[in-house]
Amino acid sequence: MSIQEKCRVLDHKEVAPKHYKLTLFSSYISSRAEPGQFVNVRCSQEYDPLLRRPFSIHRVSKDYFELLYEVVGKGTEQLSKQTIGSEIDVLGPLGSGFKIDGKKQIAILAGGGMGVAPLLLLAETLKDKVKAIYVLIGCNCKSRLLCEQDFKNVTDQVLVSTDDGSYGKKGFVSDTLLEVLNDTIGARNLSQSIIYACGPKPMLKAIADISFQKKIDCQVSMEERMACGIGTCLGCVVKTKDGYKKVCDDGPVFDSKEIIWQD
Amino acid sequence: MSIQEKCRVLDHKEVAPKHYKLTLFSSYISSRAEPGQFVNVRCSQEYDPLLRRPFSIHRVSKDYFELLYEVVGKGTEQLSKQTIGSEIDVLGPLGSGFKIDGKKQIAILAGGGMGVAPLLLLAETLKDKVKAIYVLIGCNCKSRLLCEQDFKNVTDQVLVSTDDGSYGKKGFVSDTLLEVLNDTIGARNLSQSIIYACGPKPMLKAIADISFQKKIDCQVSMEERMACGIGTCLGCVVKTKDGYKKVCDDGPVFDSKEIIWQD
Amino acid sequence: MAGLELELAGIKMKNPVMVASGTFGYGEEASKFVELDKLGAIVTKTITLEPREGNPPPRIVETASGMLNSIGLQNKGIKDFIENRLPFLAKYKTPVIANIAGDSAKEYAELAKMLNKESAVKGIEINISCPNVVKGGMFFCFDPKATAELVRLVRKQTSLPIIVKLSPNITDIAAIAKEAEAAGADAISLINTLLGMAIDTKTRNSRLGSPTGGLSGPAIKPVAVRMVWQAAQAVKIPIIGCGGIMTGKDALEFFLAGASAIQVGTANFVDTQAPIRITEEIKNYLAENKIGCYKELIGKALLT
Amino acid sequence: MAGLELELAGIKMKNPVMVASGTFGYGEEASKFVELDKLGAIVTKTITLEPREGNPPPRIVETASGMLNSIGLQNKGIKDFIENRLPFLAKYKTPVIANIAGDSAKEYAELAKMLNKESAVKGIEINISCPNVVKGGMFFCFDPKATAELVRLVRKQTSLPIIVKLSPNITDIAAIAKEAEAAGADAISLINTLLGMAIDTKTRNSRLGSPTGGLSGPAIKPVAVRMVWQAAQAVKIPIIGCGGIMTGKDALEFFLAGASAIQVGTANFVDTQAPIRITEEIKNYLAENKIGCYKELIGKALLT
Ligand SMILES: Cc1cc2nc3c(=O)[nH]c(=O)nc-3n(C[C@H](O)[C@H](O)[C@H](O)COP(=O)(O)OP(=O)(O)OC[C@H]3O[C@@H](n4cnc5c(N)ncnc54)[C@H](O)[C@@H]3O)c2cc1C
Ligand SMILES: Cc1cc2nc3c(=O)[nH]c(=O)nc-3n(C[C@H](O)[C@H](O)[C@H](O)COP(=O)(O)OP(=O)(O)OC[C@H]3O[C@@H](n4cnc5c(N)ncnc54)[C@H](O)[C@@H]3O)c2cc1C
Ligand SMILES: Cc1cc2nc3c(=O)[nH]c(=O)nc-3n(C[C@H](O)[C@H](O)[C@H](O)COP(=O)(O)O)c2cc1C
Ligand SMILES: Cc1cc2nc3c(=O)[nH]c(=O)nc-3n(C[C@H](O)[C@H](O)[C@H](O)COP(=O)(O)O)c2cc1C
Ligand code: FES
Ligand code: FES
Repeated sequence: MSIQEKCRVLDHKEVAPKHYKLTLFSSYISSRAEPGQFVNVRCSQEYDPLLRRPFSIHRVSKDYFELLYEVVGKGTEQLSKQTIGSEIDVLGPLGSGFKIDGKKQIAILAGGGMGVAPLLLLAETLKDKVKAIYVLIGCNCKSRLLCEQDFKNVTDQVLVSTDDGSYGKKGFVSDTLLEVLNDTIGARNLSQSIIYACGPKPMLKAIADISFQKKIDCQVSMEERMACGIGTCLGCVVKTKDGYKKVCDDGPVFDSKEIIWQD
Repeated sequence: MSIQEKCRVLDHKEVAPKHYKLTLFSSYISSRAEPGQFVNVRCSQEYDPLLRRPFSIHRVSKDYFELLYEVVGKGTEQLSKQTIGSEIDVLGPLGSGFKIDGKKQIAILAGGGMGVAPLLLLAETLKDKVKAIYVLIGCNCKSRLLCEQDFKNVTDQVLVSTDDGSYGKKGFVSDTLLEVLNDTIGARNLSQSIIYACGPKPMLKAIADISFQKKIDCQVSMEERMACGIGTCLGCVVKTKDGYKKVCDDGPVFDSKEIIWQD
Repeated sequence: MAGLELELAGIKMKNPVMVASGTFGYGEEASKFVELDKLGAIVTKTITLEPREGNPPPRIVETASGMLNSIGLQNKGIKDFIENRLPFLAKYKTPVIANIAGDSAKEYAELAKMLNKESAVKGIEINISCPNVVKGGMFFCFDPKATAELVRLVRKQTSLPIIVKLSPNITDIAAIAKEAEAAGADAISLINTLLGMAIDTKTRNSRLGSPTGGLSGPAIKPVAVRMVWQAAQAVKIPIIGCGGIMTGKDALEFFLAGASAIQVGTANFVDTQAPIRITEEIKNYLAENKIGCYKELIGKALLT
Repeated sequence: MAGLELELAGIKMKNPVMVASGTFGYGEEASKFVELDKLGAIVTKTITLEPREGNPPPRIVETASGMLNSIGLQNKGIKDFIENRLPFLAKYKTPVIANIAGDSAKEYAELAKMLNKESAVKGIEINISCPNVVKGGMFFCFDPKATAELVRLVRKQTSLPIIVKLSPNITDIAAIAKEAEAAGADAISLINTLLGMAIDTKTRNSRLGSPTGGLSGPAIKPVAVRMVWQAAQAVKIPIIGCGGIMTGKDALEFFLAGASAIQVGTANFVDTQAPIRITEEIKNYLAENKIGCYKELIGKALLT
């Protein structure tokens, strides 16, 4: 179950240029949140911007949860101005998150850009449940790298790539993924492995392609413009083999084989 | 001449419940501002609220000026959240203010509610120019009384009335005015006297009536909904004996005899 | 709630605050957040004869104080509604109004006939913002005569109250309201969305999956209030006002303009509690102003 | 400015960013803030034959991301314009477009005739959102035939370029655009304000001095872009886009939708530098995207 609740801001800080970590008090949401779920946040009290904005649940504690977000427009701009102690109207936890399959002992988490946001909660949740966790982080350049240390606290296998080579390997997350699958995990272990991916669509598509070729399970967290966030407006659909499905409700996490990848 | 300028917030504090004093840096505006003039302030960066909001120039110093305002809606609400050091987009100084007539040696300043805002600058400007200044302040109740001490620093004759009698005399500013005219100034001195009034329309009308009966000069600062604030949109008109006139441009200060007082 | 009950075109409601078509699904998802029994009525997402896939995404784009949508009547068809959606709604006391659309007057009539048998359905709202394929894609809502014909056909197939939902994208709302009334409509609701467009300057493409979409939200409220007022001067049947209602005060504007009830649309996305909060706010206004019943306000704006 | 010059219906402009009628007076007040020579063109406040008092205040009310106005064509008449306003504008290089309105086609024609002699006037914009007293108060803008007749009459009286300014309060913008074109208009501009209303729940009265007003600002932009696009499909004469333009990006949306130039209205109230800033923002977009001339964008939205 989910709730619409005014959550107090416990902490709010800029963790990188234009990137903020927001800690909100809610025992309801924090006790129910599952990795891959999100909250729909009212960023303004006025009518511009009007709609809520969806953000992945980044991390949870007993009584609070964290969001990690980038300022990209009006909504996130206004959100970034919320001070500690103020209250923010939050709807959550929403959506159907990553499905954890007890049989898969090797988890590969692939995050591009802000896509790392839901993966930290996933990594922390998986920590005691699987044998190995590989975290593949990709971003444009070093200055936009997020959460490296947080992931390192969970696993030794944190592999960073940057588009411009300014840190880690030069290249895309999908390149790193191929390498890991081929060189580290190896063909024998693929059936025990599972990929969890979140990031821009082209990255997800590339990863879905790889998972298809390698016959390895893969779950992707999709993004689409939302209005309601709770499944009533039919605004946030993605094309799947069973027709349009709602990102907010049927997803955001889908089996990569379900999605019809268009350009 | 006037300017559109980003002014830095030097100070911003709540001086009474929901009432704020805002100090803005601008040598341009502060060096040109005349009593009764106003500035048109952009309260939000988004489109809701969209239009600027007009505020009287409350006080000026060499490099900065002050506004005194009450939070009554969206615009003032957002304005009240501006922090020290931030920049606010201001258009000003605007309008035609109080005309100071060297021959009138007795100045009676009558302010109702927020109407005191422009009167402080007027009082401070008149201080060395006239023989006597009477300041008549009216408000609903004691908790909404503004600037009493500021006016007392200019003149000994500060007369407060409250609608509910919780402070000063019980009654309206216009009642106090009649008393002052009859009992203190006296018929002989009326031709040397002038009334400057700012406040809600019913108060201005009552004062205009008194000034008419007593044949005493009276200038009133009018309010009307504004869009441009600079005379282009024809939005802010009041009915005068010469047809509609613009509050932002021809006013806000008018000779009380010019106005056609309607209900 | 005292002072808020009404009977609109024969439909009994405990308050005049309904949820608008397409903004509340068929109630099931929303019921996790909203106490359905507190709503005046639930208007369903538009139902068509056959299932419809809807438009390609993106289907939502935010605009200044509003949003464009191009959902495109995605729904699983009338059979699915009756078999799988209606039973859930039937459990609640709140009246269900089924919103329908078709490509021809005949389709509308067929839908009405099927719904006529469903005791859980208390009224039919006809969405005429739909292209008339028979008339070569011309929209019903642009054509008073076609609208009247449609209403007459539907009237023959059902004894349920018929609400005709008008589009604002027309010159003369009063004329089409009159036609609907004359053809036998029991009420009209307005407004549906304003036709709008938003272009992405990077891709040069529509920011929606379709070229145009429907504009809703606070941005359109002044247009909606005006049209309710114009329609109210023209017809005697009750008017349901809709368009940008976010607060009780907004709702009161519509009552004063001539609406007998209102629908809350986009506001549901911003605040799941919007309809309930709005009902409370109306109640408080009545109490503060010592008004016994909200009906005393209907059409009582002091306008010439 | 390279890449921004244009000749619109024979009027040479250094950039495609004009100021919209009624939001810039006759330039004199605004000239204290805005460098008039940087504007593409100045469209005057509507001028009528005789002076008009305008509507009672309040004339302005803010709405969500927009505003309603009920100024009501307050102006001192054509003689005052020619004698007292035009000489000021004539000092600048920026073309002046005189916006006119009358109660009958004859009045429009008379105005056009008088302006035809004024060398400082480079074009005439016809505001047809005006009631046709001859036809019993029916608005010209609602009636394609009356509009066409009006344009034809005006055409006979002037060799100046004629721009017809369309109202959005109609069903079929393309139809009226075509009529205007056929009748001899050199360009059309759209949109004028949407008819709207706002009611004060305290006084139960209109929040304006008149029952209704015109809605402008960002709230209406999606409707304006859509109508420009529809009109652009229908006519060959250039289209001037207007409605809620606040930024260069907004202007670009209109170009992509099919506008050859744009007008900035309400934005002037929010930012006196809006037209100049918007021009700069367009220039920057062109530079960033390596586009030589803004005209390459006109009508180039990838829409079906
Ligand atoms: C399920 C889900 C989870 C998300 N989790 C996070 C998160 O943890 N952290 C985070 O920073 N962001 C996350 N996002 C994206 C976030 O919702 C958007 O960045 C935010 O809505 C932008 O709002 P804005 O008003 O600042 O930008 P706007 O002014 O609305 O848009 C600015 C730019 O961002 C693009 N954009 C905005 N929203 C989206 C969207 N939903 N999908 C794709 N592009 C968009 C626009 O096209 C535009 O170019 C998530 C989105 C979804 C759907
Ligand atoms: C020349 C001039 C000088 C002013 N000086 C001051 C000042 O020094 N200090 C101060 O606090 N206020 C002053 N005002 C009033 C101030 O402009 C309004 O309070 C402000 O615009 C309200 O904006 P808002 O968005 O907070 O309220 P809104 O949400 O716009 O309105 C809230 C309520 O206030 C009323 N209101 C808003 N604006 C006006 C207005 N212009 N005239 C009358 N009623 C209005 C509305 O009708 C509504 O009931 C002045 C107004 C004018 C015209
Ligand atoms: C996402 C969305 C979907 C809608 N779907 C429908 C629909 O299926 N049928 C219909 O008659 N109206 C539909 N509408 C229109 C609304 O019912 C309502 O008339 C309109 O949005 C104006 O009200 P609002 O501003 O309160 O949203 C939809 C509106 C939105 C925003
Ligand atoms: C205060 C005001 C006055 C206006 N007066 C006129 C006018 O006299 N003649 C006219 O053709 N349009 C007039 N308009 C309409 C504008 O020129 C423009 O078409 C409309 O406002 C939409 O553009 P915007 O959203 O950029 O303001 C006026 C608009 C406003 C806001
Ligand atoms: S956002 Fe409304 S259905 Fe997903
Ligand atoms: S506010 Fe525009 S003329 Fe005064």
